[in-house]
Amino acid sequence: MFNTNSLVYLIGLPLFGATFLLLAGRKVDKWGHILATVLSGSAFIVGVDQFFQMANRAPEDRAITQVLFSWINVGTFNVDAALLLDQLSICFVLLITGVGTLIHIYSIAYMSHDENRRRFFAYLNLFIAAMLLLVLGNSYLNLYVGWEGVGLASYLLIGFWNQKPAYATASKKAFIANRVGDMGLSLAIMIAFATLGTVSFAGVAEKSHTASQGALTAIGIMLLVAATGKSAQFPLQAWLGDAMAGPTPVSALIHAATMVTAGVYLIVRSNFIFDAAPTAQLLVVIIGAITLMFGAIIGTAKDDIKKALAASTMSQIGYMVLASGLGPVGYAFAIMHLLTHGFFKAGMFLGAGSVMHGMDDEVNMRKFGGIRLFMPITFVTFGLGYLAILGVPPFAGFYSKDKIIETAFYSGGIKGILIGSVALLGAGITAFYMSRLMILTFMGTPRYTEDKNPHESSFLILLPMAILAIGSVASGFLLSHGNALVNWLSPLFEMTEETENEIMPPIVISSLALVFVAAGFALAWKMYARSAVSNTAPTDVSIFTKAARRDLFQDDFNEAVFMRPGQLLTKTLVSTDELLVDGTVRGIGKAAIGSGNLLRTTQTGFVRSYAALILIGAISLIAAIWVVTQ
Amino acid sequence: MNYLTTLMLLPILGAVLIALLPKSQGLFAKYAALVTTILVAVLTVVMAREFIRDSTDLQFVESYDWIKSFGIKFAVGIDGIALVLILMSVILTPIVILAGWNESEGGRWSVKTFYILILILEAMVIGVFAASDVFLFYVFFEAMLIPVYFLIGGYGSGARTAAAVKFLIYSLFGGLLMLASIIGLYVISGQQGDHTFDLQTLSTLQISSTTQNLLFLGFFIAFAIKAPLFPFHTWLPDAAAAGTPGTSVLLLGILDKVGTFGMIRYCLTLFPDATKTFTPVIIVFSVISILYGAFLAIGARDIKRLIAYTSISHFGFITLGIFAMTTQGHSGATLYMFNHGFSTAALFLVAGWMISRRGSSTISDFGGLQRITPVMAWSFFLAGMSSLALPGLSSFVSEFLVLVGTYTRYPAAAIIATFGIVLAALYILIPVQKALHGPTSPGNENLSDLNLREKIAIAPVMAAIVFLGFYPAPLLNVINPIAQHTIAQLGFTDPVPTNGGK
Amino acid sequence: MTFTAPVLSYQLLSPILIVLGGALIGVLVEAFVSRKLRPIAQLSLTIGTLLLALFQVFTIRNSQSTTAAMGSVVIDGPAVLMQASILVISILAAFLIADTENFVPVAAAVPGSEDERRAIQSGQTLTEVFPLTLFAVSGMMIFPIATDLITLFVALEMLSLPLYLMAGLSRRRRLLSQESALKYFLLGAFSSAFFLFGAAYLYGYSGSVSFEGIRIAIAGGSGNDIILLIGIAFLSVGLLFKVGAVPFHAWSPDVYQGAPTPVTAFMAAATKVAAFGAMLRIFYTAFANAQWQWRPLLIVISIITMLFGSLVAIAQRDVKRMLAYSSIAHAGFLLAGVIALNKAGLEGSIFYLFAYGVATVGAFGVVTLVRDSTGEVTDLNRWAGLGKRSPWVATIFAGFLLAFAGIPLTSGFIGKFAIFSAAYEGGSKSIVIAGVLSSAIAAFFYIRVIVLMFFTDPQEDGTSVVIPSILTRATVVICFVVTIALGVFPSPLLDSIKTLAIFIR
Amino acid sequence: MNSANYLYLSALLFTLGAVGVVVRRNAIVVFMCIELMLNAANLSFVTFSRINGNLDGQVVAFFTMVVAACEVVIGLAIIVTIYRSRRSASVDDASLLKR
Repeated sequence: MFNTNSLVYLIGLPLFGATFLLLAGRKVDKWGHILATVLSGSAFIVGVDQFFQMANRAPEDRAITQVLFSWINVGTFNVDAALLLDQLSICFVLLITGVGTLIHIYSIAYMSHDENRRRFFAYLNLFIAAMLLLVLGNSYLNLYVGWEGVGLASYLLIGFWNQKPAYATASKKAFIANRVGDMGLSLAIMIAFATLGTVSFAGVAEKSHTASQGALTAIGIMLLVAATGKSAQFPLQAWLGDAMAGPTPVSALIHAATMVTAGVYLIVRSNFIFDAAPTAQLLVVIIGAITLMFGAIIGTAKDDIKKALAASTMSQIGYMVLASGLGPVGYAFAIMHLLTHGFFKAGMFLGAGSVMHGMDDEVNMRKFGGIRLFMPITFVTFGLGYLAILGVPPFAGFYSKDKIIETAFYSGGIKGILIGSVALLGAGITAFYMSRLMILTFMGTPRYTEDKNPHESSFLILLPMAILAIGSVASGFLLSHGNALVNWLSPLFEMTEETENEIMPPIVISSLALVFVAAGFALAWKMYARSAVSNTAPTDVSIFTKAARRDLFQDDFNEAVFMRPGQLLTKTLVSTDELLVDGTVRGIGKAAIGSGNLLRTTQTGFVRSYAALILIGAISLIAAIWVVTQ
Repeated sequence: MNYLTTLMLLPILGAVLIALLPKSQGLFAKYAALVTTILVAVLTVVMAREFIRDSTDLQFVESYDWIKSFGIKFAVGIDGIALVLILMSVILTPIVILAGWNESEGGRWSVKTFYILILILEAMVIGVFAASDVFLFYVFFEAMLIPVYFLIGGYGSGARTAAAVKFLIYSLFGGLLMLASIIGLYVISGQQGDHTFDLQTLSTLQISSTTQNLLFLGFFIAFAIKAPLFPFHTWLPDAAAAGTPGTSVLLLGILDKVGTFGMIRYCLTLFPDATKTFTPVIIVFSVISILYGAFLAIGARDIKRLIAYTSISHFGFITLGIFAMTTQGHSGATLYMFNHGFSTAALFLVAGWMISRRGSSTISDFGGLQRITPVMAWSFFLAGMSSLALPGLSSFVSEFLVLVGTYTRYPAAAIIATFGIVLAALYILIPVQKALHGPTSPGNENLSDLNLREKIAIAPVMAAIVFLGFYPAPLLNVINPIAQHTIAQLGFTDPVPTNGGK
Repeated sequence: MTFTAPVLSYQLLSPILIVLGGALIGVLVEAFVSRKLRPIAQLSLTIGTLLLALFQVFTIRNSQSTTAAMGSVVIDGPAVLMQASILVISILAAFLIADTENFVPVAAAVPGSEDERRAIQSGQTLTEVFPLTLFAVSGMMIFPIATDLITLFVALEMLSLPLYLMAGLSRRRRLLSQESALKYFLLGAFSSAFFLFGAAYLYGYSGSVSFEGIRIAIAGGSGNDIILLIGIAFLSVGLLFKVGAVPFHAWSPDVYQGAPTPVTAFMAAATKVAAFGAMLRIFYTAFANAQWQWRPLLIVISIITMLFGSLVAIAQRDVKRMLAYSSIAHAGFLLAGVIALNKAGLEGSIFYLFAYGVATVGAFGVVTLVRDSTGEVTDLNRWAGLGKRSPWVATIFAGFLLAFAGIPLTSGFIGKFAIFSAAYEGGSKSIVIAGVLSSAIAAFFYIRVIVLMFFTDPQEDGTSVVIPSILTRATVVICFVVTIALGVFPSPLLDSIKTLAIFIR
Repeated sequence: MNSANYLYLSALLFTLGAVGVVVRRNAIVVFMCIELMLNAANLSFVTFSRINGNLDGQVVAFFTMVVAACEVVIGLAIIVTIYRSRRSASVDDASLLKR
């Protein structure tokens, strides 16, 4: 049905949708969203077809590349517009188109009351297209296009309701933070070209052995910077929380399931660089570890349900980044967690959306409570996702997260123990804040005001949630059954048979993890189920809570270190330009006029002074000549 | 067929025709000007199709004696770079006329005068890019100023007179420095053979290094003022803010390119050694311009000034690319000139429409336009995106080429310059947020959206921006050969992959 | 050089003789022709004479002779070119002078006195100005071709004395006019005293009054250098005074302003040609071998002159004064041609002199047109908005200003280029730098005037542009056309200059 | 007698004249000073003619006298008109044109 150049359709269909919907204008408001959904769906079908074709091929020739045209060709800098579909990218293709389509469906109902629904779907399609380009590009430069494309889409979607100044600011913040990351990416590409003379994945992979340690480390670090920007990793994490300004489906798709995981993709895709640059790899691990704690801690204090989920996303991606820093063994697990997380986090976001829908867009969990009675389905689906993220066997999270913790411990030495325990602790905290969220929202007694009447959402909203819930239950098992995913991906990585230094058997680790999770749950239960919860955030709280509520002062830090000095610098330069640079020019002009006025005073009007002038002139001529001749 | 002279004569004829019209025939003058410029554009495209891509020497060469006793010839001929720039100019001019359909009214003088000036300017611009005789180039370079001067001073707004004078004085000063250098060249050519201004001949002169440096400076400062490069830029914001949007497009989009074009065509060709001497300094100033312009743009309150400052930053990139002395940098820089022409045109035209509707050019006076005038807002947004070099839009290709090309030779400069892309995001998104987003601020409620004429005017620009973003090959194929040639002439070869010194 | 048969070749001298004759007839006309007919008679006489002389010059254009007047004048290419330029400029200026509006009816009458009023009422007009012009022209024609000190001195006085008088003939602002006459006369006489004294010392040094003799003496190097140098210095004072170089410039602004505008036009343009003609000949032939002594000095003077003229011009509020200072600046540029001391320098100077002269006449011609009830308006501020009132006049004036500023496609640019490239070739780069700088400064005030005319709204103060008389209009238009033509197609003139411009000894 | 002395004399007279022009106010006197300078020049011409032993210098002297005479005519005419309209022959009064 499709041949290889159907790779173009993958991107082409949603891209067409976006362009068409944007250009067509209000005329197509009636059916625009349907078109968008259909296009995204068909992209998914193409993806599935590709998957089966690929599965039927021998592992070594599963990857297919399709050159569209020569994009930039200057001297030795030759970049084709080419697509690469291999075991790694197919995973993403399926995730993006699959979850994407579900969220299209969800949005049809969710955005039904919004007058700009057409534009919303146009953006969604634009995002799908850009994201697919990101994962399908066969060179860093092609990836870069998708990379900024998704940034653009996320900017547009976060700012979808930009008539609210705060939202507009949030979108801008996201774009800027991403741009900082992009800087890293472009620098990485420049270094790669300058040192290796190529920017295609294949080319770099092949040449990476010839390159010096330093160069590779530099590239690696720059790629990491890029990843931190896109995946909201420390220190560029600040934008993600505000990004929740966007409509909930957006948060589900872009800021939970797909875009924010692009950083992980980039690192895994660049495995050949990181494998050869231990320093960079170590940095990856550290960043991941920091972020997973960072997110987890913030998560414990958020009352805004979406922000809580966002914090959790941050932390979960921390897990993935950490894993991807653990070398060949880690990559697969990172991807696995990425996929499972895609299911359950998206599911939970949609659930949150459904709740908000039922509570006329209330987001403060303290104003929820006991909603399970009114929204059973939402409750169940959300609950499954909840169990998954906690890592309760046999739900999805259990397989993926445990593997990561395991690998962390096994990565050896102090480092292993350190990051292992961080991951472990993270799991505990995750359990705490997720239970807190669960309890505050669905359990206990209602705390919302009378005028609200919680009600279950419509079918179109529930369907995607249900499907994702199934994913949150099953995906983990399926992916890890007989190391399915690991074997699937292994041809891409140089599996080094590293010494399994089992400081403790896997079973111990798993049970340890469960203990931590249980502890976290217990604490949450004690704090929020056993004791009454006020519907306003208590102010008499520990400094830690305050810090967590303020996102560990991330914004304050950025303001103090970047914004204010930046504004100051701008002001200074503006005045410098006015006074110094332009001033000099004007000064010269004034000087000329002034000297003119001064000199014209020699023109006294008296004949005798003129005569004197002539006389002096004559005398000085004589004098001068005399000097010259002497 | 003598394409180039025809191209120059056509606008002149149009100008004469319009001049013969009675004052009352304003509308007819507009159509006449539009038709003429479109004809010129078409003819240029026809010429471009005959252009032989892979040859690096001048094509469509014509040469007539002009002032024999000084060895001055009316000699024209174009290489890939000139072709691209002429294309840009002749395509933008009709768009400007169409977009600024009513700019010509309410000036100091009649409507037809406006179009006479525009047409004369177009002829001069074609001449300045096509000239292959240094003296002829200089004549166009200077004469070009006069129409612009009257366009700004006669049809502009605000402190138009002061701005016009500032522009003229600045440029004249630069021009005179260049004249001194040209005289120097002329005399030296006389000492080493017949007096001549033929570019090729002059480039073979043996010039002592000190003289060469001085002559180089004469040319370079003139071009740096035109381009404009920090610290010679302060005329630009005033002029751009005072001129009509159309004038400003011609000014930033086309005229300023003469500066960067001159650097390639004259500074590099005539003074290879001096070029090498000064390259480090120029690199530094380019980088400064990039960041400096960006910061000023961030700090700007007036939307026209903002765009002007962004251009300063962009010209920093262009000079950086030129003096990086790599194929990528060179091609990138040339492509950048073309793309900058279009993205700035888009930005300025839309800004002009916003201003004329709102009656103010202060960014903070706008607000929530996206809801009232979606098409206009979108056009502005897209133009802005291309100005911040969003991948997939034309300016990305050029900007990235410049950066890559620079990195291979001057890593430090490239790294610093890269900060420019973050600043770019700021200086575009800040006005976007203030003007397009947020609640509809008072005074904007009933602004009208773009009408058909304006849509027709902006559509090709947008199309070009997007198309060339995905498929720049048509231009690059024309630019690459000459770029490689120039680099080779200067005795440079692209750095080979270093493997990081392993 | 050998003196052969002591004869005058009238053919070669005919242009001068014609002009002189015309002048004398003019005197007779003054005496005998009726008052009614006088103006037209004088005008036609003058124009006729000048045209005839011009024709004669044309006929002798290729002849060369050092013996035309027993070695006291030389006829060669430069001579022909200078005389031709002077004649052309004089014709144009004569058209302006023909507009007797500008002249006092009775020069002798006391300003504001009864008989002046009567004179005006009786509608009598002053016509002496025509013979005076012709006398001055004849002096100017001899000045650049003189080859001995006597002729040089006589010619100098011949061209000066009539001008002294003409400066005082303005109908309005009589006091200023007379004052300018007085200043011009006293300072002129003062400087010519220096000139003469210098001449005496040159004679003393060389034992000959002929340039050739002086040249040989200098080449021989015998004799007392100090005497020679005093000679050169003082002679130069006289010449530099005439061209208005700093510090001998002081007279020009006052005289330019006070004199009747047509006269100003005439002397600004024609005198410069004559004076520089003489200067070029002397310094290129007689003093050439002493260049190491005088060149540095002239370089300094030239630079000072350029900068001074340009700077002070910025500060002027009166059109005529501004033009005066700009002419000082141009004197500086022209000196560069003298300093160049090569063929290119000579060619450039001749071209520049002609181009500048034409543009100057045109510019002052425009000045005569801008008037109010009390006569010419020279206050710059009242020129505001001229572009609105009468776009054509404003455009033409702008054209002249751009030519002065040396913008391409005007004659001024070609001139500047020619002169500066010659100077550069002559090895004085400093001049080129200074020239470029002062040109930038100069541009500043030319542009200011253009701004005033075009970008400033007129205030209603009765300033208006009179419909020019056919002659004035002709002058202005011709000058404008020539100015542009020389900017676009200078080749014909440049080529003929190239072939002709060789000093013969 | 050493003819150089005549030169010194003429130089002295010239200087006197020049200084006179600068210091005296009355137009007539100023003019006379100029005449003095001219004649100083004449003196040196004659002297040089003596030294050089040819007559050119003396010829010049005659010419100078004639020219000087013409100058007197013109000069007095101008000075008289000025005097009539201003009732003063002081050159300092004629200073309306300045700057």
